[in-house]
Amino acid sequence: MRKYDVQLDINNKIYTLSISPQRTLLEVLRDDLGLTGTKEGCSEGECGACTVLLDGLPIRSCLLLAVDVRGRKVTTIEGLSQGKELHPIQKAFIEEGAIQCGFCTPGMILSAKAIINSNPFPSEEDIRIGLSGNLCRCTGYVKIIKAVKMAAQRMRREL
Amino acid sequence: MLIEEKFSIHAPIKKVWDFLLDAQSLASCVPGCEGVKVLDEDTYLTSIKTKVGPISAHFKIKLSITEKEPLKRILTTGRGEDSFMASSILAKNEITLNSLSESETEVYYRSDVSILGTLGKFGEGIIRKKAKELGEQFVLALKSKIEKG
Amino acid sequence: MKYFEYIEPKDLAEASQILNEYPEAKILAGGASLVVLIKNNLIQPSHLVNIKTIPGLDQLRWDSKEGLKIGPLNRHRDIFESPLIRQHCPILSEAASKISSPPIRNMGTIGGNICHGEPAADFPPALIALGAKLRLFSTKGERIVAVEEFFVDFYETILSKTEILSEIIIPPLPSRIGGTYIKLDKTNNSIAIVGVAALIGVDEKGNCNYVGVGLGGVAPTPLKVKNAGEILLGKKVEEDLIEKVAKEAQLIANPITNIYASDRYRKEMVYVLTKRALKEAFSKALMI
Amino acid sequence: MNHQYIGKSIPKVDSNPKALGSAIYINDISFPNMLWGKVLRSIFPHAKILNIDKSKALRLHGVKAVITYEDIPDGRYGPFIKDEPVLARDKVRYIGEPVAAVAAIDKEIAEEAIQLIEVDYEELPAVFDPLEAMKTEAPIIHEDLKSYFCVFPAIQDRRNVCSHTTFIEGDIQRGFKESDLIVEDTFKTHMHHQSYIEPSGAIALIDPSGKIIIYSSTQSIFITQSRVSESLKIPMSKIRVIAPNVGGGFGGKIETNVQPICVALSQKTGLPVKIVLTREEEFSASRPRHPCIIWGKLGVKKDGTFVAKEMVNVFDTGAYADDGPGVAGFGSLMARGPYRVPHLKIEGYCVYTNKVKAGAFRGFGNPQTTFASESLIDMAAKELGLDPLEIRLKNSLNPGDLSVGRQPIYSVGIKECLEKAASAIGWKEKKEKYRGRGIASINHISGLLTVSAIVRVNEDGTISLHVGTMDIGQGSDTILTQIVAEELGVSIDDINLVIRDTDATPYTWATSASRLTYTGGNAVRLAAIDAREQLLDLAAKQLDENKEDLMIRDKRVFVKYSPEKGITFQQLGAISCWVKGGPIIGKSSFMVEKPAFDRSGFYGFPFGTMSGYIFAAQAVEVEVDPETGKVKVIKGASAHDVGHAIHPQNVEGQIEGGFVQGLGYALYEEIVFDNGKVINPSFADYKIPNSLDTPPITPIIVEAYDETGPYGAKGLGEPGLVGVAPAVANAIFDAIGVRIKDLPITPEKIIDAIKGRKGKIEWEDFRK
Repeated sequence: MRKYDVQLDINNKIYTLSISPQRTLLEVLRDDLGLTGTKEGCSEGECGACTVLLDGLPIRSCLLLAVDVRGRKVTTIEGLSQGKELHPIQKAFIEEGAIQCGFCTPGMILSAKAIINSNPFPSEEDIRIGLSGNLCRCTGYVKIIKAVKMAAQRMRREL
Repeated sequence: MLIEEKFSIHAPIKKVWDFLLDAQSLASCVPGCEGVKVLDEDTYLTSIKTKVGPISAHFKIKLSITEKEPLKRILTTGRGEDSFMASSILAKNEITLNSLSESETEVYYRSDVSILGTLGKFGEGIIRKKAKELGEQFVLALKSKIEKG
Repeated sequence: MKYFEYIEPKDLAEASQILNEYPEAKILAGGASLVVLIKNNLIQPSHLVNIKTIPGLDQLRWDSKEGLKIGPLNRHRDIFESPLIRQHCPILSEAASKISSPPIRNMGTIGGNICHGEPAADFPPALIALGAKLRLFSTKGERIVAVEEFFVDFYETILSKTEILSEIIIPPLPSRIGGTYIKLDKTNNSIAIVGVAALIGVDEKGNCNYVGVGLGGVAPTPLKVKNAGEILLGKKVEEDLIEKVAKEAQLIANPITNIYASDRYRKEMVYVLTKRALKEAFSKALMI
Repeated sequence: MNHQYIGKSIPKVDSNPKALGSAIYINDISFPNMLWGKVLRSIFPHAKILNIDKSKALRLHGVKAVITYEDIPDGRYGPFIKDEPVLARDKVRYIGEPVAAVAAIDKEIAEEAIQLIEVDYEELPAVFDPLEAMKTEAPIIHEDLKSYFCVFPAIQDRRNVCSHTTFIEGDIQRGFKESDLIVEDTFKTHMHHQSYIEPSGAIALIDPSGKIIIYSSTQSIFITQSRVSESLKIPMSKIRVIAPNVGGGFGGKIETNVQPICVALSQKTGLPVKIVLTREEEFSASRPRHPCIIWGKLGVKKDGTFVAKEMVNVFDTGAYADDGPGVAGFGSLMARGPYRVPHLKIEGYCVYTNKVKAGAFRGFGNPQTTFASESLIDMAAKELGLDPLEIRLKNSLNPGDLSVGRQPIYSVGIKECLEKAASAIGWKEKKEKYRGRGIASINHISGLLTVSAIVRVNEDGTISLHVGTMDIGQGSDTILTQIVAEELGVSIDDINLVIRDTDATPYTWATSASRLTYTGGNAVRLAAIDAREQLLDLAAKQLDENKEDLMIRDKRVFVKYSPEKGITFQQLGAISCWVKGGPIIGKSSFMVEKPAFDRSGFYGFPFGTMSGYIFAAQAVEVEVDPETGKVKVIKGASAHDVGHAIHPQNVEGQIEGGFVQGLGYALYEEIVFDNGKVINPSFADYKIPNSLDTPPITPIIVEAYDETGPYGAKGLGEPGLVGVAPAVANAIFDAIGVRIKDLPITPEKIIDAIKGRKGKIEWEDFRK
């Protein structure tokens, strides 16, 4: 049972770990590093609760082997708000009432960040496509889409 | 999941019936079957290896004859599992014979198969297709064995 | 998941050699389909061979003679966004946009999508319509096969134990050509109940000089409508000819019944969608 | 009257940690030396248990305990009928039923261990269809049904029927004689799963004093406490239930699933034991919505006036009763709808079958019967050539009309809901080809059973609200905090919420029946008023003023005509703790009791009194592709009479979430069985709508002030979903003239209907 010494760059912090190859990034984040903001809803790559950013792109951390991160930067929800100050997307989710049970929220916020990074003027269609990998059962997505629009405007310093 | 097949064999009904009761010969018609151990007159142990794409399953099966009407009908239940893959199989099979003529017997076989656990989850439609293929191969083997033998 | 060895080969030869040495080894590309199978205990590989460490497998090059050369490690996202693909075979970009959701499109690769062998996968119909070829590498040598010959059965391809898909080649197409990939699915971008990709090329006189139709989800493997050419090539594209090709597609379809739809419904829909795809492809060709 | 907090959409009190990802859910909790549990589940729908051999499992390294029915008391539990064991005893009744459980040092070993447990089964004949199960030759699923303890006088008058509820008003035969037109048909709804994104789970441990502590993802810490108590025969004084954040429930987490097993394993090992269900276990062995077969008959006058309605609703409750009797009873009570119907005979059967047990899911039977009754209304309107909107407006309840059970209802905004929902989707506008509009109007309740609350004034004048209600995302924590802040004139931040802990909060029933704004709001408001009066009494003494002349604002009591004379809460808090009067504790215990039902026409109804009637209308425009049968939902509108919106933004969230969950019920979602086995237990094959599947939705708030509710407010948790399926079915009929009567409405069923052929799955009309 061989373990692999791996350096993981998570939220701009380097962690040197010795990991068994069958362990997913999700397991390492939650069980080894205590970053429980990334959630497990189905462990089959369907629900999106495990979404993290890999070099800025949303991926399923429950389907990615930790050893396969290989030097790419991982951003989890904990890495979004440096210290206390809420990220504009987090603020918008709170103000627009886009949070109900909150279980899909971390994954949803990271997908939103990727949408805005790739296109500062996202249309409603762009937002819907960008969020289509994050299942939410409580909100019906309406206020989440509104929050992403609001956050995009804020991040463009228009509001 | 229901699999049904109706076919005729150029052989008298008595010969077909005796063949069905002879466990070893019957097992030789089942594709992927690796021999039979007779526990008692009505129960047999066998194991079947099948492959669905990259997935290979290896079922240890206990087959018991639940009803016998000589020269007419035979009902069996097969129950088994592939512990390696936490899947289990349950098959209720019914074979009915009716003699069309001295040298021609019509065989109707019907089996209700349900597979539980991970293999079952793989895709019911695909397993139905695979089971149908296994059924067809069984029929061909049965026909040729009886007609030649 | 159960333990497996993890290997990062430096080139295709080493990867193929490992496959040769360990019969239960599997190739790891994006991992979107493979890891789900492992997690569900459907397969228990002894080794995972991560080919993402092999340089050059994610390239995308255009060569006016041989056409487009696509590395198997191009992710669905890369295919969707590539200017080269949008210019030379936009139908592939359209197919990529209909696969699952952004996170899967950021992980899954075109090579993985093809080699997984899912009959309702989104790339194969488009690749069949494009007349694509696949380069298969192994230590025993290389071979090139037409994409429609690559598939054998449900989740089964002609890849030998030691072969690796090393390149997807899309031959150059006539200039005036239109295409579309229509996917009938339950909810947006879920697995195709029926998928039809159609390409039609027309010459200056308006006669058909290219036709390619690929079907997904209606047989144990993706299908090519082989005699679409006989029906359309060299002729004016008329409604009745399009219906003939659609009838042909319905004829060769041999669908299963599952929780998404019955075989009867798929058989009917493959006719409807093939007709629509050909019509849309033709109208796009006329616009060029 | 201008309120400071009521009616304002303040930021929700629990949003920050959720946005930061620091909110804790059950799977985020672990303890030192904690073991992982795993349940061995039956692979047979109906079989005797001959023998269970644990030896191999026990020998596996890392396994600490393996338990079966022999290791636990023979306790049975269930909300209405105590028929369910923690682990199967004599026989198994559905595929997935817990048979044994293992505790091991990690997940992988636990999963390996359960496969080493060998169970000898003797298969019994099984029945999967409720109509078959009611026939005399059907196998009996609960031989000793009559011996089970029932919390209500259950009528069990047919085979495998565990509850039969009937409502009779007027004279049904005369009603149909007086009708000019009668429409009659059979409808069928399917099994539908809550699909909350957080899988259920629990951790049990035993503290040094021997008290059992259960951490559990639940919609009711007190129901969890009582089920564990009655099943394992442990006094409630020895059980403490604590709930972290819950990732959605929608009814699926009201009753227990793994909590008793965790406790039993923890008792056996003396160590904390954690079990979290896999998504596959959620889809194949939790508590989805009851499938239902409905026969309905509606009698109307030529001008559209409803005269008589007769319905028989056969609910398939699966292997155990669970909430079945309640669903069959309540679904039938709601089947009349928000209309005057003088002659009524509605029956609800709750029938056992050898399938996974069905439980509570948003609507609690109402979505099933409403799908049939709102479809029948459109069928009648078509025959009479009436506009479906007009026929509904004509028969809608007016303030003062009576409910089923003759309760007068004064807060009835249903007409406004219908008009506003219809106009929001352009009801009267010209329609494009293959497009159609449909509407459905529904009633529901939000007053049920009890909530109790304590409001304490702390020594520094800040406030602690102790209440046992569970906020699973619907916003009750925020709304109840707004009420206390409004009554006591303090800020939201001044209120310390003491929640989610049976040792720290007074009893409450459950987050269920859309009731926490109405029932919970009333309780919390009364407790706050009690505390306020004590504060005013103490202030009156301190200021030597008449209590009537005193007012409160910004945590300060002052004299009305000379505001500079006053005393702060901080002073009053200190005085009450140190000087005189004693700590100020406001309390309340609110039970919904009046107005009582006139139960003369009720037979076998498993509930006490209900109130807080709420109404809604859902309208939808669809486009149907005639060649593929695919339905595209163009736009939707959902208007709700909530009495008075305490937090408008939160109300909209419930409306939008309910609507999309309703679309899933109508078009996409279905648990599919093969011989009692669930064959699509994953989000890959059980599709819930994603952001690309949802149309623009217009939420509309209608406010018919309800005197009996806090600040006139009523609930709306469930109605958001109830009318969507019939509205979609009616819109599809309007678009292409085919009436689909069995859910979900798939493209294939539409094509089969267009081609006039029987669907692939046949089921016969069971009235014959």
